[in-house]
Amino acid sequence: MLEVKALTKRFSGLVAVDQASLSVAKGSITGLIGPNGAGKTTLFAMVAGFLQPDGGAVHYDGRDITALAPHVRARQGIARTFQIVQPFEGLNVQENIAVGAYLHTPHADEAMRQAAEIAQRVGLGGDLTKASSDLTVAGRKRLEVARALATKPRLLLLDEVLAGLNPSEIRDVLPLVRAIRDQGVTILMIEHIMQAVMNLCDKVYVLSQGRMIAQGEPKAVCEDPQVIEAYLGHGAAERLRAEQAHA
Amino acid sequence: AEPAPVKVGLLQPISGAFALDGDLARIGAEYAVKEINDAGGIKALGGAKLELVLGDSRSNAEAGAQATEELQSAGVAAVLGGFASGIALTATQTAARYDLPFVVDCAVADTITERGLKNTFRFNPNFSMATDVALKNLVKLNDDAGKPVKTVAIVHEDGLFGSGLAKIMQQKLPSLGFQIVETIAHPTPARDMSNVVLRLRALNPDLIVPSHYFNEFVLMARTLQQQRVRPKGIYAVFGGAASSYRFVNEFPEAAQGVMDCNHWGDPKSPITAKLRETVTAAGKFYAYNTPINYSLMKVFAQAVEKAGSADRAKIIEALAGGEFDSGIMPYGKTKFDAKGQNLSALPLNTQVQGKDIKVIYPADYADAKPVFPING
Amino acid sequence: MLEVRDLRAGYGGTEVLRGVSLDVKAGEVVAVLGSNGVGKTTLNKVLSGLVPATAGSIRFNGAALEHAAAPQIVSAGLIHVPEGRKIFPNLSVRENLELGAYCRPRRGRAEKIEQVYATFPKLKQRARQYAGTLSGGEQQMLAIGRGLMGEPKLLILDEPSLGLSPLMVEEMFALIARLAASGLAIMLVEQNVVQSLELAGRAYIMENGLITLSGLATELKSNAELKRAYLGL
Amino acid sequence: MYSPQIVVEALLNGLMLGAIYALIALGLTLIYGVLHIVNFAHGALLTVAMFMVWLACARFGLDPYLAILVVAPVMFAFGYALQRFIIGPASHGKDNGILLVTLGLSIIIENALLAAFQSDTRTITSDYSFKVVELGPLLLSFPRVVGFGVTIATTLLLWLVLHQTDIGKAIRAVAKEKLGASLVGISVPHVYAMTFAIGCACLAVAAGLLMPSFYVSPKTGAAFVLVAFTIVVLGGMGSIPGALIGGLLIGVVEAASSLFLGDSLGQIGIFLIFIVTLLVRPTGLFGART
Amino acid sequence: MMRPRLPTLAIIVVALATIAFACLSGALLNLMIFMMIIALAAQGWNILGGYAGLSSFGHAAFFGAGAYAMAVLQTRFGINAWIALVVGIALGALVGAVIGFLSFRSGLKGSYFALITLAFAEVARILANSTDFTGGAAGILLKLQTGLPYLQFADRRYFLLITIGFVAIGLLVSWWLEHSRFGAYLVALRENEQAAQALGVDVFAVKMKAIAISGALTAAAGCLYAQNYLFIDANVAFGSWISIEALFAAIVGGAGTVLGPLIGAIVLLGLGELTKCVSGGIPGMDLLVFGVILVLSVAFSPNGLVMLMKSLGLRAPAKAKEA
Ligand SMILES: Nc1ncnc2c1ncn2[C@@H]1O[C@H](COP(=O)(O)OP(=O)(O)OP(=O)(O)O)[C@@H](O)[C@H]1O
Ligand SMILES: Nc1ncnc2c1ncn2[C@@H]1O[C@H](COP(=O)(O)OP(=O)(O)OP(=O)(O)O)[C@@H](O)[C@H]1O
Ligand SMILES: [Mg+2]
Ligand SMILES: [Mg+2]
Repeated sequence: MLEVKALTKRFSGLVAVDQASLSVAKGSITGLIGPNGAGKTTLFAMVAGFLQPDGGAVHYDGRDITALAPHVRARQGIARTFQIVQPFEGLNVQENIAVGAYLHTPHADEAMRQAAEIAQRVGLGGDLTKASSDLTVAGRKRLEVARALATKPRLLLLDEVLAGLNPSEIRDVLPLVRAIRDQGVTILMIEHIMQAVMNLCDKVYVLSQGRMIAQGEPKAVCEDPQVIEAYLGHGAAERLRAEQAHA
Repeated sequence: AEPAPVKVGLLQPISGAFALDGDLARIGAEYAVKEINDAGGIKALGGAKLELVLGDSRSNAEAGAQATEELQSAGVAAVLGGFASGIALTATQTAARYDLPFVVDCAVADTITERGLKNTFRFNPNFSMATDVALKNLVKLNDDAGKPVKTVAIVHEDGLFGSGLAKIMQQKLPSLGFQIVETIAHPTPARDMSNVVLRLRALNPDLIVPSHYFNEFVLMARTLQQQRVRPKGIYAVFGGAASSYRFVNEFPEAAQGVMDCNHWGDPKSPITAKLRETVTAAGKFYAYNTPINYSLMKVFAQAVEKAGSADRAKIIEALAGGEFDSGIMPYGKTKFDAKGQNLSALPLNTQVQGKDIKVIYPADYADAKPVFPING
Repeated sequence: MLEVRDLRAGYGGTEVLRGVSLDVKAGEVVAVLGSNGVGKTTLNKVLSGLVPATAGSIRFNGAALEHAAAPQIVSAGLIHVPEGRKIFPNLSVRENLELGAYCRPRRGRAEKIEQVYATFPKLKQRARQYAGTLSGGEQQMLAIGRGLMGEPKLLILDEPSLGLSPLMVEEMFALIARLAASGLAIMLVEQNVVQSLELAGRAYIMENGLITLSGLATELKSNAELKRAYLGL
Repeated sequence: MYSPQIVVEALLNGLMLGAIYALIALGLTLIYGVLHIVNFAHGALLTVAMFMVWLACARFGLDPYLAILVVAPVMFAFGYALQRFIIGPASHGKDNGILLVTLGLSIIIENALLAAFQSDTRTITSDYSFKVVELGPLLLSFPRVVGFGVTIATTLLLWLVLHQTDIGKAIRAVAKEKLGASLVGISVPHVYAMTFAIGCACLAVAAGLLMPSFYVSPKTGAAFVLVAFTIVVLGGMGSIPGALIGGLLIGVVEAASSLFLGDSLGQIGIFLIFIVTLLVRPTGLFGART
Repeated sequence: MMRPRLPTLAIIVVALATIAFACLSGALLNLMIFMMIIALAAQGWNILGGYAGLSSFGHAAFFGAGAYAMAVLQTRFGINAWIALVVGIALGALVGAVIGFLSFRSGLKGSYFALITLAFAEVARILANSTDFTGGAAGILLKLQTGLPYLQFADRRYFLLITIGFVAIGLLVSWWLEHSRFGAYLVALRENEQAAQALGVDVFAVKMKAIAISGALTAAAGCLYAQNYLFIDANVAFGSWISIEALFAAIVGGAGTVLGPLIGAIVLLGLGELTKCVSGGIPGMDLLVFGVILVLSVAFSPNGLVMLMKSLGLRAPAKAKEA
């Protein structure tokens, strides 16, 4: 469904993404992990059209979309969330989500109805009239997801939506992500919380210093010494191994 | 019983950019009202007193229109003043809706009287009349001195006033034997006159003809002095500063010899001296607004006498048909033409000489001989 | 050293803290745990003077701080390393550290910076770089380093591991352990419950603006209810 | 068309006038950079400073350049109080609030000056007013040359303050991260007020440099605001070097275009340069991209 | 957000018209015409500055375009006033589109956008002041001739009704914004442009529409101004006073609200007239008082008068309940 071909992005001297390629199969949940500053968010921005790459191409559904504007990509079904949440501060929760819903309906009533429905689904059902600035970090992350869902995407790009949740909350969110996938939305997600990555992802890519250093099944990737060296650290790798053994 | 007073509106910029002018005008008008009332008021109305109602045009057109409306509501018999052309244009129009007589003081745009508004009169000379006089006297001045001036540069502010004058100058000067080497426009307010002066230095004209407001004139004169540009003469038309005692006081060197063709009261009249005293006593510098508004009020009083009524239509009729004594303005008899322009209105030529501003033309009013050319 | 009693605070009309009481003793690491939005960050903000307390008391080394302004609190040695780091992106790393000692006399500042560099050698390498260009982990180190420059007696860390890669998280906890070992009192707010409880001596569990459970970390770790609610086990 | 001497002189003159513009813009850009406010009262505050210089000279017989030493601290204190006790509390930190409050303040200041001084124009005559510096065949106005030198020095000083002192670092810190600043014990309202105060002190310096060759009336400042805004944007909002370079650039552009287009149309030159720069480089010459 | 319903708007408009017809004459009538013109200009500003969050300091560009179109078409080409009005409004939209195209393509926003609009307006002012086509510095004087085809009336209440009609249109446009996708998109891009883009909002197109509508409304105000005062020049039509007046009225009343600009215009200009009474003969004293009241009003109603009224209105019943 999504093919990222040798994308490169430079920021005045710094090569943030260096010839990185990945592919996301339709109906899958694909993970993208890597150390802080590896270029994951930058890669997302290029896929969603917010940054123009210095080299390489993005193919979506077999078509080259590298030159398309972000709103055009959104209309074609690509939705993203922002790592640093970006709510419409002056709007309440329902209105925030409605802006996404307007993509498929020009009617205010319909958009608000859909918004309420989606809010329910992501667990913001009780906060419809709350100002988005009054939500906690986690609430805002949900709002990000809800807004993206309201555009009825076919490909959903999630950037660290689980950060700041405690283990039990994470456990509660995992089914939600799967449910979204099961309704036919393909997901590409950036995550540092390995518990989630191991549980959700069909395939994982590891980006380090802009380069793709590993890819494959989550379990295999976590065994990769290069990945352990650059990203997991031996402690976390141990812990993961132990957890996997438990499960 | 005491007869009902006659209310007369004075529309002047009491606040805003032109506030100083408005203040000077008010002093003149108030002085005249006091004089008239002290002398027994309007005889034809059984000694009715004049009552001055002040309207603040805040130096802009909408406020001018609004103030005119307010004067109308206050029940004035006529409005005098206006000061700037833009304000006078909208204010007279507003007054026209009520057939309220409006006599303009020193706004000079020809268009003010050319629209044929029945209610509108102008006491002072308009652009065309003033420039005609200015040019005639310039030729005389030059001829008398043995034709030292051949080349002229015009420096003007880019508003209605400066641009209008420059246009007429450009049309007429060449036919009078002067070569215009450059016409330089600048905005008001100007932050700097150096570039204008540099151009003047490069062109080195015999005569500079400026028309702009006080601040810009001061800037230019100072910069000319500093840059050592010494034309044979500076001949302003409606120059904001050349007829200002403040300028003469503060920059005697830069002001020396500057000539102006401007509204100016008769220097020989004893009332002129009194007005000057009053203005000075109020801590201000005397300028032409005071004698004009003084005289204008006098003209108005005569018109009411003539009309024998404070009725607007009758006053308009009286103004249109009559001949009036012009107070201390050098206009001979004031008489308005079919369009409402005072045909006998006339600017005077003045020159800064020593610490004073002297009238040099016309001979009837002159109290000094021109010093020309100034630099050798 | 820190005694909080019946503290209440909120934003606008909504009360977030509804009577919080807790203590931190000298040299101790205390963890404050709780779900999203229960008011942990709000508690920290009240302690550091960013949000006014509406009722209750805060005593720090004997001084009443519930109505004190931020500079006074910092001077007293109660230093808060906030959620989301809040370093100065347009200043160099070194300048960030210098400002950490804004409330302290200039004398001895250079030595203190050297001490921080010794703790975080990476910061020394980046001394002249703009802080905004640091990686997430480095920014977190800088935030803590800046806190240390203020000569803390008690350091409040709000979610220091948020958004960090597993390797970084590991390093971060190691570092906190070292700081604790040097005798510094630490109040640690974390979602990373497992590692926090390993590090802390005591812990408080916050729910809905109230402390609902507290005790020794080792005891809490095996508390069944806690396990279900926070560890997802 | 013009002799090289005239052109060179015009450009030098533009450069020197531009320096004074830069000084006015310096305060504006600093205030923008830290408080993120477009200070509409800047022009009115310049007028206040000019009146103070005028008072010091005309009433107390001070030399206009020495007057700076008196007026700058007064303006500093005035600016501090204005931000701390009026702009800050009244605007609630909202952009629109600040816009209205500073606009309102400019109305208040302008009219208070009008009430106090009438709309009269005031000038001072000092020994320097008509002095020139002769550089070979070039005649350079002495006050302008002084203005240029003092501007460069002031900019340098400001730069040093911002980068070497604690308060300077605090000002830069607050510009980008208020919360973090509070947490290291910086009082944000104090830093805001200090920034505003420094901006006002810069105006005092500009006023002292202008008065020997300019005039003041209650509306004088307005003539400089627009050009100062232009410079701030051109140089990049919040950038000190940007303000200096922008000011010099605008001065030169103004001189050149008024020499070749006339003073009136020449003003278009400024705005066109401004528009084109923004369209090509939307954050100005030295502005950081957000 | 305060969202008045259509009937409320209708009542307000009818009330204005009734006041106009029933009890005004002379100075008050004149003042009210000016209030309506400013309210209309402010409504134009509000579409862009209030809803879309693109504060402009240069709405004079649109106002002037309308005013000059009105004046030039009538005096130079003898075109009927009503046609000139339509052309003027269209020209306002076009000028908006041009300025918008250039600045939005470069991604200008915030203060940068505000100041570039100011620059455009200044360029227009300087050009209008020095071009003969626009009457140069002398400006343009329209002929005083009353009658429906001239859009001038002997009884000026009719002209006031027309201005009220335009204000009503402006209110309707704002009302529609609050109830439509387009309006939601405007607010979304005001709050966060990137996020809006991510949700499929064609930010550029939405902004272009907004500035065109905004330009058209403000240009209509310019047309009416020219027709009312029958004289314009560059400083009147393109001067920064109108940019500031429009922005002032909208923000004081409440930016991004339906009724804000109207209320702001009425309060500001009404206040201006009232403070004239307190000048006590000291020049500038009235404006000084005006400025002080302005600052105080911002201090005590930071979200605009509309919001202040709303919160007062809401608090009253709450208090009643407590009692
Ligand atoms: N607009 C920008 N200008 C300059 N440098 C940038 C910009 N955006 C990102 N970078 C740099 O590019 C690199 C990659 O950043 P990116 O945000 O993609 O990392 P990441 O993998 O998402 O990290 P994290 O896990 O911490 O979110 C970093 O070094 C960052 O500082
Ligand atoms: N600035 C604010 N204005 C209004 N309400 C706020 C504000 N900040 C936080 N809140 C509200 O206060 C409550 C507590 O928030 P707080 O940030 O203290 O929670 P937390 O426990 O730190 O959560 P997290 O784990 O997400 O950081 C939340 O309901 C939140 O919506
Ligand atoms: Mg990232
Ligand atoms: Mg928190």
